[in-house]
Amino acid sequence: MDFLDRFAVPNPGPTIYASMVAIALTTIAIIIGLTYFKKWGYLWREWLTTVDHKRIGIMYLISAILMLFRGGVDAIMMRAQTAVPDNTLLGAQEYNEIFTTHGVVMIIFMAMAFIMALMNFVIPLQIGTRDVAFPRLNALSYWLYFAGAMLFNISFVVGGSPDSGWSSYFPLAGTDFSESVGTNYYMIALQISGIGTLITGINFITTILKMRAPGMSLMKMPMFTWSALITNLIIVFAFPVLTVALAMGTMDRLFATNFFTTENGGMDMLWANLFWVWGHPEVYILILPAFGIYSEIISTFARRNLYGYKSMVYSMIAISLLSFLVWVHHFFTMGQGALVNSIFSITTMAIAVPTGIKIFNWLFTLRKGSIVLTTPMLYSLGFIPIFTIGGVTGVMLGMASADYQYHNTMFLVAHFHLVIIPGVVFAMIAGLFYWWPKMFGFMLNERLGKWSFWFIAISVCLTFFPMFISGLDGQARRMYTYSESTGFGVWNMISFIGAIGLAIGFALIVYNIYYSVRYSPRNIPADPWNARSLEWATATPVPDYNFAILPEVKSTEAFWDSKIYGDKLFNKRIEPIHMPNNSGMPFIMGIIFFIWGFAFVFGLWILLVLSTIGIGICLALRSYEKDEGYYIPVDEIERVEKTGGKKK
Amino acid sequence: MKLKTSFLIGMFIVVMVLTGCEPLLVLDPKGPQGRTTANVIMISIWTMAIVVIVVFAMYFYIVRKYLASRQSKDYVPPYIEGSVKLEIIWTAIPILIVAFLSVVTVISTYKVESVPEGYEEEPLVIYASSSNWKWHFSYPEQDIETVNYLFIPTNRPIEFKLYSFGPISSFWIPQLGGQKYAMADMVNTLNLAADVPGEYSGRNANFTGEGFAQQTFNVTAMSPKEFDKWIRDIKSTAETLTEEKFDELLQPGHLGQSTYKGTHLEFSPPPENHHSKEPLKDNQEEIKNQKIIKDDLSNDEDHSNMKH
Amino acid sequence: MKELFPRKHVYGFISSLLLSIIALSLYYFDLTFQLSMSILLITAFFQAAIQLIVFMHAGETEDKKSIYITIYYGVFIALVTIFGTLLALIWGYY
Amino acid sequence: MKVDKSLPLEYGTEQNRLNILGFWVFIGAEIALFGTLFASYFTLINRTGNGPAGAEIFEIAPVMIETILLLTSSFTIGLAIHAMRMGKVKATITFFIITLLLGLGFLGIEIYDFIVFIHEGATLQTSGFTAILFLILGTHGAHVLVGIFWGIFIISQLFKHGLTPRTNNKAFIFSLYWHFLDVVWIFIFSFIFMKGML
Repeated sequence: MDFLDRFAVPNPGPTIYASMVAIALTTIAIIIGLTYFKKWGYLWREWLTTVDHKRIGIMYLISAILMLFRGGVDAIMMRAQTAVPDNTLLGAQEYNEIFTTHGVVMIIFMAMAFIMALMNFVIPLQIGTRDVAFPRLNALSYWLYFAGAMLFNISFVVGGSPDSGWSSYFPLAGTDFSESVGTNYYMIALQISGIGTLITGINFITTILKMRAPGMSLMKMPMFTWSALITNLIIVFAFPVLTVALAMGTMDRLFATNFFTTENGGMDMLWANLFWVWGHPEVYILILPAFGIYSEIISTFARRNLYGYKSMVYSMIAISLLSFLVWVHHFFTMGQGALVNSIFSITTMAIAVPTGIKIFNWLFTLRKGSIVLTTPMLYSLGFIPIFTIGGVTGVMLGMASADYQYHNTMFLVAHFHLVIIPGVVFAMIAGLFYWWPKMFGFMLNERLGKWSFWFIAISVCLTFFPMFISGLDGQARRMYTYSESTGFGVWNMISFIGAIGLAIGFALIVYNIYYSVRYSPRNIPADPWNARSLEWATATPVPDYNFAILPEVKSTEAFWDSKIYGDKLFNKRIEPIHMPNNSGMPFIMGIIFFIWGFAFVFGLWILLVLSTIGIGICLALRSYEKDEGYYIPVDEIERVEKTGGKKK
Repeated sequence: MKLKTSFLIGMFIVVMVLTGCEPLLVLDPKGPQGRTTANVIMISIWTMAIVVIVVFAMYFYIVRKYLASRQSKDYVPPYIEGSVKLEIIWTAIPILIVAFLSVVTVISTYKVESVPEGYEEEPLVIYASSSNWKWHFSYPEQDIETVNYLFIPTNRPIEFKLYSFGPISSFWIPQLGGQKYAMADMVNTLNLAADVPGEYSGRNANFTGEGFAQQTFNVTAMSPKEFDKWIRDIKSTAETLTEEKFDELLQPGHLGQSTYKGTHLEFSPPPENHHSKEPLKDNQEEIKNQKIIKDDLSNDEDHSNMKH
Repeated sequence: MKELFPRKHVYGFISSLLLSIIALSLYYFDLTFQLSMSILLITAFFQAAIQLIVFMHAGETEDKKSIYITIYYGVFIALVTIFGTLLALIWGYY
Repeated sequence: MKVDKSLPLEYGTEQNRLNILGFWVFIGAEIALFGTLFASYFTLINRTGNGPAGAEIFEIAPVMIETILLLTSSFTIGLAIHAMRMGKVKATITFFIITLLLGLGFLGIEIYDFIVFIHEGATLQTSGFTAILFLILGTHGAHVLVGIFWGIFIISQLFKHGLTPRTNNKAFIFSLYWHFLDVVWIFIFSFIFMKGML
């Protein structure tokens, strides 16, 4: 029994038992469902072994939405706990676990996955190619992400959740102050999904640099592709930093090294430093694709070309470089003195300049346009004002002397939520509505979509504006409760009400998906929004090979020009198309990585060695495997093209 | 437009609250450093308010005017590449704003990092150390120590020496000035001063685990005369802080306020001088020796604990 | 024309050996710390350049630009990380 | 598979060209990885706690041998690629084997070095400095170890299939990896060992 004791949750409560039951029931339901409907083979052939970027994108999307609800439930519980003074709904320990997992899940497993979903689905279509550069690695990326996400999520019911904040500052996250395996989960799960993200980065850079349609020079790429290229560049250079930091943290916790300890020459500040060397670029990894999405949507629904294309590109490049020069602003208060803080204040505020350029370019894209208020456009229009408020408070936070007062307060919490929610979450929802017809062949309901927008937009303001005030009134973040005399009660109550509104908004989106699956008409055209870029030039649903003939591009808006000026996109003849074979290897590696991570978390060394060997064997098998893919013959392509993309 | 109204109401509330319906702690400073920061904050709020107003005005004007529903059916939006002139304008103006704020930031950062201006007197040194989840305040000059409360004289600069017996904590008295981290392997210096007598709240602002929410302390600023009287009272009434007592205080948990004669600095010296870049050999030796002594002491502690 | 004798490689190898010997010889000379560090920096970056250009053929394809941008970006990030970290964690405290 | 005859075999197919560019991007990521390790090393360099400092444990002889072994192996893998481009399978395989043997020699001396460190009281757990020292050397050593396994796979495939676009591509990418490890070692040698011993 001693062996099993380690898997017990140290602070079990009703929420944990409830989730144990829920997880067990869901698993059983899924297994029974798959068996009853005889879908195991379908699941394996069409999804688990797929290397198709579109399907991988959809799997990312489903995971991201699941994680959104995990993180969202955490958020509601936090707001409920702090809604009134001296609340006892949650204990301190529970609250600490919840805000930690909320942060990690939302950033790493929700927002990142959502971005990956849209990038995976859209980028190859947008640059007019048939797949990414390394389709199998792409599948591996997804399964590594999924293994990391699952590993992180089981911490809730096996062994205990991490509880030292999403930034996991040492020595609090060290073994002296965090004895449970929670922080091990954090270190290992982030490591595994981080490797997946890094591989995606390499994959997409290569794809975008080498596989664009003929004629599409870099300066003729759609803006979302540009943003994806730069995002992946940041990923490739920022994630190794996280890898190193997590490796050190893991060694500190499991091998008793002294990287971040407070004795024997360890340096706790080094963790904070390395975490934010990665952490700040990470913010831009999240926001830049969102900027790309807004550029696409705003120009589509303003029925105009994107204003200032070149300055949009240059400003993103500037942001990508500056994003690596500002990280110290996350710990201005660590004592490094006025000179260092002044330097990093200035670099921080400098980011406002390229960001401002983008805002004005969007405004001028709207100007002289003909604005159609569809759901994706509403989200994009809602983004501009709310993000502006989030952004200007960012400049305020960048001022070191003032930051000494904002740091670690609800003011900061308000700022980054007002940047990330309109910046990233709105973009993801907008992108979801916008590309949904391309993904699934029907539209999401517009009426429900607009309702969800108004709920979310108003509730975001309601939830986070009061935090500016309570922050300036001295409410520190991460406090599980506060006394009545502080006077924070009213502001937190407003936040709680806003949080309920947000929950309703997100529930409406889910209801919308359900409703549209059932009732939405299926006979939609391939280009339902009258859009401008190449992903709309192919049939809906998109055939496996994306384009029967690779398009030829002459301008930044090749598809639009083909509609308006009659430029011909597809000039060549249909030839047999080379496709990669499906492979179970990425999925199997994902499972082995999950076991590897689990063994690492609990220090099960034999299992760890075995799974490491397993990973090595997988890599060796891959090296020896001779897989040349297959060709789709011309007559089959022609048959598919005639039926408008529908398979068989 | 719902959006517009909700924003206007939101902005209205923010502005109303900030401008003083009810003073927020950070904007109601009681000392020179806090006043500097509050001024910086107000400068930045007003500057940013201008930016927000300009962007919002343009935004609402453009969105209203160019809605498809307000235009004729055959309106075809023109193709416009961009305008170098306009783009230069909206690059240059933000640069100017950022430059202005940078100057404000640099000046004020140096200001709050040093002894407050116009305070000529020798600063009162107080060692503020955090442990889970308490604050210990040692007054080496007066040779007394308090737990979870702080008495300071007004109109005299206070030099806080911050360090921690556990996780990274952040020492923060919103009405007197900004915060700074207290960490286990080094000592940070924070210069504050109070010029208005009164009671202020202080807390640890950096998450330190389970008891973090209640890791607060009270600050009472009083005239130097009263302060001296308080010191004398304590000297005559408080018990002496022994090493055993201090170890007891360090145990994780919450404590009320308490006062002692003597400080813990003698038997548990603060982690100073850990940051020398290239410590000279003798210096290193010295540190090593100190460590050995410390280790011996901690061994002794272990023995004494076992006796208990 | 392809030639049998790998002249470029041999030159590269000899020069990298020479650079290593220069770096190693610093151990036996009693130069100032600054001077030694400058020599080390120069020899190290020259060696890296030799590997990149002579051995790794960084510039032989149409992707030359992408490759160099990646490397420069990586070096930029590495230097920023190193000096920024030292600035924030060591030099800032004086 | 379309093979473009005008280019060396390793660039012969579209997928090959993608692989090579992708690997260059990966090397970019590796630069950031080692950059971070160096940043941490320089930060922790004086944080020796109760353990020894670098100057007390570094020895010049093993470092010198390691440097020469790795430099030579970088040269021989270059020769392997040269031979490969001339279509000489046997020479390619021979140079590959020499490279891996040199790599093994390097690893052997590095392990010896580690044992010496531990004997002198510098274990992984001793101090912040020794932890980062072992981490940075260990990361590089682990890369060499992975390289040796990888190299063995490639040699066996060269035996089996000879010089094809596929095997050449793998061999070329391996050579990039190996040269890069040499570059990293040069920095470790210069800024950890030489700087520490000055």
